[in-house]
Amino acid sequence: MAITSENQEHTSTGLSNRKLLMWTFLGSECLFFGSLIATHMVNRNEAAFVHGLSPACLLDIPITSMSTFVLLMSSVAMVLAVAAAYRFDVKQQRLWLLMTASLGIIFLGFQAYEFQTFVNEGLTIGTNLFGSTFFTLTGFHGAHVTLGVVWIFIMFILTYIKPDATSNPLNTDIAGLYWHFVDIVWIVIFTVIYLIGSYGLDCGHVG
Amino acid sequence: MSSDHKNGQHGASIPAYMLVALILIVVTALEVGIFYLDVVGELLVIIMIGLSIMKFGLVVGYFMHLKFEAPLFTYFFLGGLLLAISISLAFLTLFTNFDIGEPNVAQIAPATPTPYPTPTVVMVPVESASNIVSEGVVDTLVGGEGIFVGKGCAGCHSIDGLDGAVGQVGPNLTNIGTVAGTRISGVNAREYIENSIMNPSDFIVDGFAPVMPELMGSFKEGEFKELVDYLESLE
Amino acid sequence: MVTTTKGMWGGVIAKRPIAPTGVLGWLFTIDHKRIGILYGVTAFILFLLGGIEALLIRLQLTSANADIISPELYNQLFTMHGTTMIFMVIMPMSAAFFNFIVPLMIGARDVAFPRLNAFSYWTFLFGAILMNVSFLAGGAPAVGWFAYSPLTSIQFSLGSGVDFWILGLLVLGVASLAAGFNFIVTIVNMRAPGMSMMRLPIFIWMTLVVNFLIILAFPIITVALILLLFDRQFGTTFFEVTSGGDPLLWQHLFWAFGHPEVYILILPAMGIVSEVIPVFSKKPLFGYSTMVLAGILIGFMGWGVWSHHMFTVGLGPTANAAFSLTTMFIAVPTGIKIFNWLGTMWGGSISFTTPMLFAIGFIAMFTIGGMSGVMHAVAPSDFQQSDTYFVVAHIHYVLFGGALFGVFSGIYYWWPKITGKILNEMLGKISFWLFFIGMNLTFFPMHFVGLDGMPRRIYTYSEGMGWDLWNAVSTVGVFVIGLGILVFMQNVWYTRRKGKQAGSDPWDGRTLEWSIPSPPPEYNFVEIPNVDGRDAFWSQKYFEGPDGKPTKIVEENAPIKTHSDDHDIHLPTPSYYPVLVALGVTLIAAGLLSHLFFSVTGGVLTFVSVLGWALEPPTAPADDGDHRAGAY
Amino acid sequence: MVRLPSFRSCCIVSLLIGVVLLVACNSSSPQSTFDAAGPVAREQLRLFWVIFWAAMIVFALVMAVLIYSMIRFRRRSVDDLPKQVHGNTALEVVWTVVPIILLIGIGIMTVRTLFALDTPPSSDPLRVEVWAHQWWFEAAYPDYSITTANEIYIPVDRDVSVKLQSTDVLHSFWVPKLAGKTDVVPGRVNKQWFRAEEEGVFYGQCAEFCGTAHALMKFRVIAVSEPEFNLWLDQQRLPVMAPTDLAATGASVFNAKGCIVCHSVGGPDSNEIRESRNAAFFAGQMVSHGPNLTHFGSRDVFAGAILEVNEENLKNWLKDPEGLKPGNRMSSLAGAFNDPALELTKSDIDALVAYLLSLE
Repeated sequence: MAITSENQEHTSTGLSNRKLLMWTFLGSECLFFGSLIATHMVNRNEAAFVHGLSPACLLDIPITSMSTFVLLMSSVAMVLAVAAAYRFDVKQQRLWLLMTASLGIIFLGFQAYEFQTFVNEGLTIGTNLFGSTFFTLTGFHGAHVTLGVVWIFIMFILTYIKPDATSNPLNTDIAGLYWHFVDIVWIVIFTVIYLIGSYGLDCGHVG
Repeated sequence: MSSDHKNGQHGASIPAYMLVALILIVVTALEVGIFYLDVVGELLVIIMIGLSIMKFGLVVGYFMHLKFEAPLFTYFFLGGLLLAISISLAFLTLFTNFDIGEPNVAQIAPATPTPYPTPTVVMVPVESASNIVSEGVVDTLVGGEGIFVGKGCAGCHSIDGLDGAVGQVGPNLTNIGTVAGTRISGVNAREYIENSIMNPSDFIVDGFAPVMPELMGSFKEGEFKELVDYLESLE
Repeated sequence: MVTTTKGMWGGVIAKRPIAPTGVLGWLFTIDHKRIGILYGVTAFILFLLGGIEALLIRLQLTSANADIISPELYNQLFTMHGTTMIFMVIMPMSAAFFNFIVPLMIGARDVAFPRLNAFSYWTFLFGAILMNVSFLAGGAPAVGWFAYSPLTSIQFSLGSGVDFWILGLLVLGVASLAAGFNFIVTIVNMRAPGMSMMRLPIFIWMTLVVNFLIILAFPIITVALILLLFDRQFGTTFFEVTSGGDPLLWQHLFWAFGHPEVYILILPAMGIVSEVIPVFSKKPLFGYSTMVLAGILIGFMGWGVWSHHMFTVGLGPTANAAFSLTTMFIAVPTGIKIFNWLGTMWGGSISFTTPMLFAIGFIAMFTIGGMSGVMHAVAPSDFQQSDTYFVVAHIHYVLFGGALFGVFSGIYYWWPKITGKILNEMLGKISFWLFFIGMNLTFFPMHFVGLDGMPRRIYTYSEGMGWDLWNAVSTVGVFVIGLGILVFMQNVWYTRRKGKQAGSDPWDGRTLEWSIPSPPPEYNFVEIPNVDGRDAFWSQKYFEGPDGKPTKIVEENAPIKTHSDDHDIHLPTPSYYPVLVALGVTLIAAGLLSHLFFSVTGGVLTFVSVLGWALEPPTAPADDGDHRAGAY
Repeated sequence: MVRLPSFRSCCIVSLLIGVVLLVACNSSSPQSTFDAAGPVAREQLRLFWVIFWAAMIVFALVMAVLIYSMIRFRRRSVDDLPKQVHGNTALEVVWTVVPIILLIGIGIMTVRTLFALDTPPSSDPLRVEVWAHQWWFEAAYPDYSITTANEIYIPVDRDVSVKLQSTDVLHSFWVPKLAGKTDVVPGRVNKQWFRAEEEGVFYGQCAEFCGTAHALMKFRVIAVSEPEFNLWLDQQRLPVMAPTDLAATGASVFNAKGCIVCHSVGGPDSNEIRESRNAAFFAGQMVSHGPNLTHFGSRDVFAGAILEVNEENLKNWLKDPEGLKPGNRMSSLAGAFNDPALELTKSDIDALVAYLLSLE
């Protein structure tokens, strides 16, 4: 989404247009990820795991727990950045924005590592249905994280070079909403794919 | 800039955020612990969903300030969320519970491909009619040549000097006995010929369509060997 | 890097277009009225294109064993006809009205995000072009407008037609989504003081519901299209049976979007009709609250019925029964709407102007479409009707007799407001009757051939099937419709040259858009009006006595304020960025079809333009020059 | 202006005339849904009529009120300002509740019919397996080891249970006079049942768009008496006779030009063959084969039931299959139509036709 900067002095509900837009957008995004997750769930049949590559033997829960932890921490950093922005504490705001973006990059690093491991094990996006749904779903989540990292990083830079554009706390607030949303999508993905997804499956012996 | 943010106090306090963060970490740890200890059995799914809803709610409510904001935001977001959940559940139900009788055949498909016995020359039910083609038409040809023409190979492959063997669908086999040995290093001519009849789709020569039928089911005793002998002799 | 780039486009390369004129004025406009006109004109051109496709289809079907167009072309034509009419005609026609009318009706100077609005339009235009380029690039898609898998897989649809379809729809989806967010925020947040939700004109309510449906339904089709694209291009197997995928997943995803989409198409027309009927009956809308509730209910229930498009795929009796029942009960709020329109007319003082004729035609035709809809809802009966011309008849009664009649009602109704001149009534009535007769001639016989066993989407049929007569009649009918369109275009041409000036309030309207000059000034309202009830403008003109009879308030008759005091109105300034981002997004898609170079270029263009957009203030500072006084 | 309503009512009247025509016009159509020849189609038709008349009553009511309002409440003078009625709660409740009651009635009938028609009443129906291909239907009788194409023989007055499978894209199996359609979905096994209560030839057609030649994917269900059906079964199980004379030449052409790659002539496919073909399909092997031609000469129609089996049609077909059925697999895949070296000469075609017609 574009970082729109239309500001209305007065609205019927007293709520900010941009914030309302962001929440509506997030409601819409629920359907986007909902459909992807539904696709993953309906394909959780044995045919999804042909060629012996099943989630049970591929998913690495400890590593993913780490990356989940990192993403949760980035959310905490983001919340502190927003709080700093509302206090007009630019130094704190910069610190926590940078922290958020960095933690996001670390999360993406985990994801890249995971993808690489899967490919080495022989699971690509075309190997079987599990590969198809896994890479598509987590890939689109990763794309959202990437977009968020870019957004937040640009905001971090702008605090130096164009302070008037970032002095409005609402800008940070809205970026934060997006970032937290990406986080809660991961909470769902972590549960549905990782914790529940491999439940009841043997490693690699199907069909 | 908007009037509703003028007062600065927005959402919870810093200590409250820290408390939420702590709870989130503990819950995640709890999830992983439950996953590995494997003590809850069937309840796992329900517990996991419950815990993740809790995390979800904490992030949305505190980090995204929904708890402190105008209810309109909640309605808009929750509307999308509930709709997404309902549709996902409907999908799950439709794909699992409402199959009538017969299972999805895709699910019972064998993991390894079974050879596809072509309908072409297989004559299972009518014993008396066996091999009418080769008997009735090409009775002048015997042995490997007879099998080659009788099985319809000649429809696709040409062999110079063999009547009827003019097909252009597959490669010319006039010198197959020589050529076959050169195609894959470490595979001699006989192995190559045998394998390419057994698994035609694995041995498609560049520029030809993968249309050669599987014939193994149709050979009578000795016919396969006879055919391979014949082809190998074409040097 | 960011610093230098920003410096460059901030100041050097592109000075902000403060008051562009001519073509550039339209290219960089962010005025909701201009964007509305752009939407309408573009959609009308695409309507002609879709109409020509329909004409060719009908010509081929005139008689048995006809050989006018090849089966390959026929299959492309009906696919593109459906896709065009749904995504590139009816939706943008509605969007044209959303754009032009919504801010006027709620007493706002513009939509909430004017630049996002411009972005929506350009994305829609580029998406429509991308989709139609497929005709020139080796063949349009030939898979039907709902593109059932696995016919769309690379194995069965070799050319790039399906890829054009996927990417075109994705781009169009971006346009619809952006517009959807914009209008929701506009309606919720930009209302004039005093205009509470329950005082909103019913058209605004329907717009709100439609845009909620858009933002909630389009993500689903987006996912479906992405999965299909991945299947075709990156070797995934979502819909590949041979690798455990399931083609039914496509159908479920498509119709989970597709059924709400049906209401996205029809609800705006219902909203227009709900505005037109009260005005020409001189009565307020009957049962306003139930109309609102019924609209919301239709929008809500529309989510629970999608599998009625799939009764024959073998879901089993339980699922079929469930979806039969949910579908039937949508007839209840729909019926409420029809009865309330009748209630509005009852006891009124009805004048049969062209917009009113279209509105009444809408009621009659939509009722027929609704009736056949209930027949489809009954699954056992639908087993015979599904995928036949009976369904084709149904969809056209709903979308032509319904949605398009509503749209034309709106065109005739708001034309004076949009252009300042009133469309010729005589030509208007001729075109209405040609539409009405042509439409019934074309589509009513389709009920017969459908029940006589003619499947849809067949390019030929043999003699002796009993379908010849009615197919010939249908083809005659389509020419009558074509004549109606020509008369409409003649009317537009005539009105442009010789039409009479409309004045601000030619119909004695009830809503706020009639309180300002026609065409409206760029800032719409000199003073944002204060609203103290429903039918905000009517109540300024009429005083309702204790017996319910209105009395005209003399001297207060819609005073048109002079333009002298508009100097303090600050409007958002035109911008380059919306059209650039739209171009970038389309390039990304076009690159996937041709060469990745274009995708990368598009990506960079999008990124840079979004950044520029974000850093650009909505309104250029006043010292950049005087803001456009009048001329722009 | 005043004349408009009467013009409109003319239109309405013509619509009603149309409805009468709807009832009257259908008997000549071989795929008419109004001419049910079995219990399934009849039940579906019965339900259709119930809703049809319910809808007609509601429609007539709406139209009556509409037209009455248009005439009675037309504007008579510019100053004619009516009473501003904003609504009527009682009335609105009535027109909400009455449709609900009506729909509950229809809903109950719908659900009952759905479950009643789900399975055949007979415990021993004739089993037929139908495989849909682009663009023809293959029919097999698993209990009799018979394979045929484009036509399905059934005994009259016996339940027929059809198992529907597809080897490529979606199709839909539809014999309007016997039963509503059921889609044929690759990856799924769908079922349908019907019973013919009279002898005759019932036309069927694929109803789900399936590609270029979708319009030409037809088939026939031929209901015959029990003895006749048994005769047909016996005949289909006859061993293949060696061809003679011209037909023998045709047989050699059949082999030499590669027809045999896709068409079986050695006997009907056994259940094992079909099952392994099924398994191979789901294992990802591209299956491209044509109709089993073992008893081709005994069939009435071919090429997706668009042509009668006779010498002239066969010759035309072999000369130019693409012209008769655009897009068909044979003209795009078979060597005889793509490879100059395998091109069929006129004498080849004569011989092939003789051979094909000899396969009885």
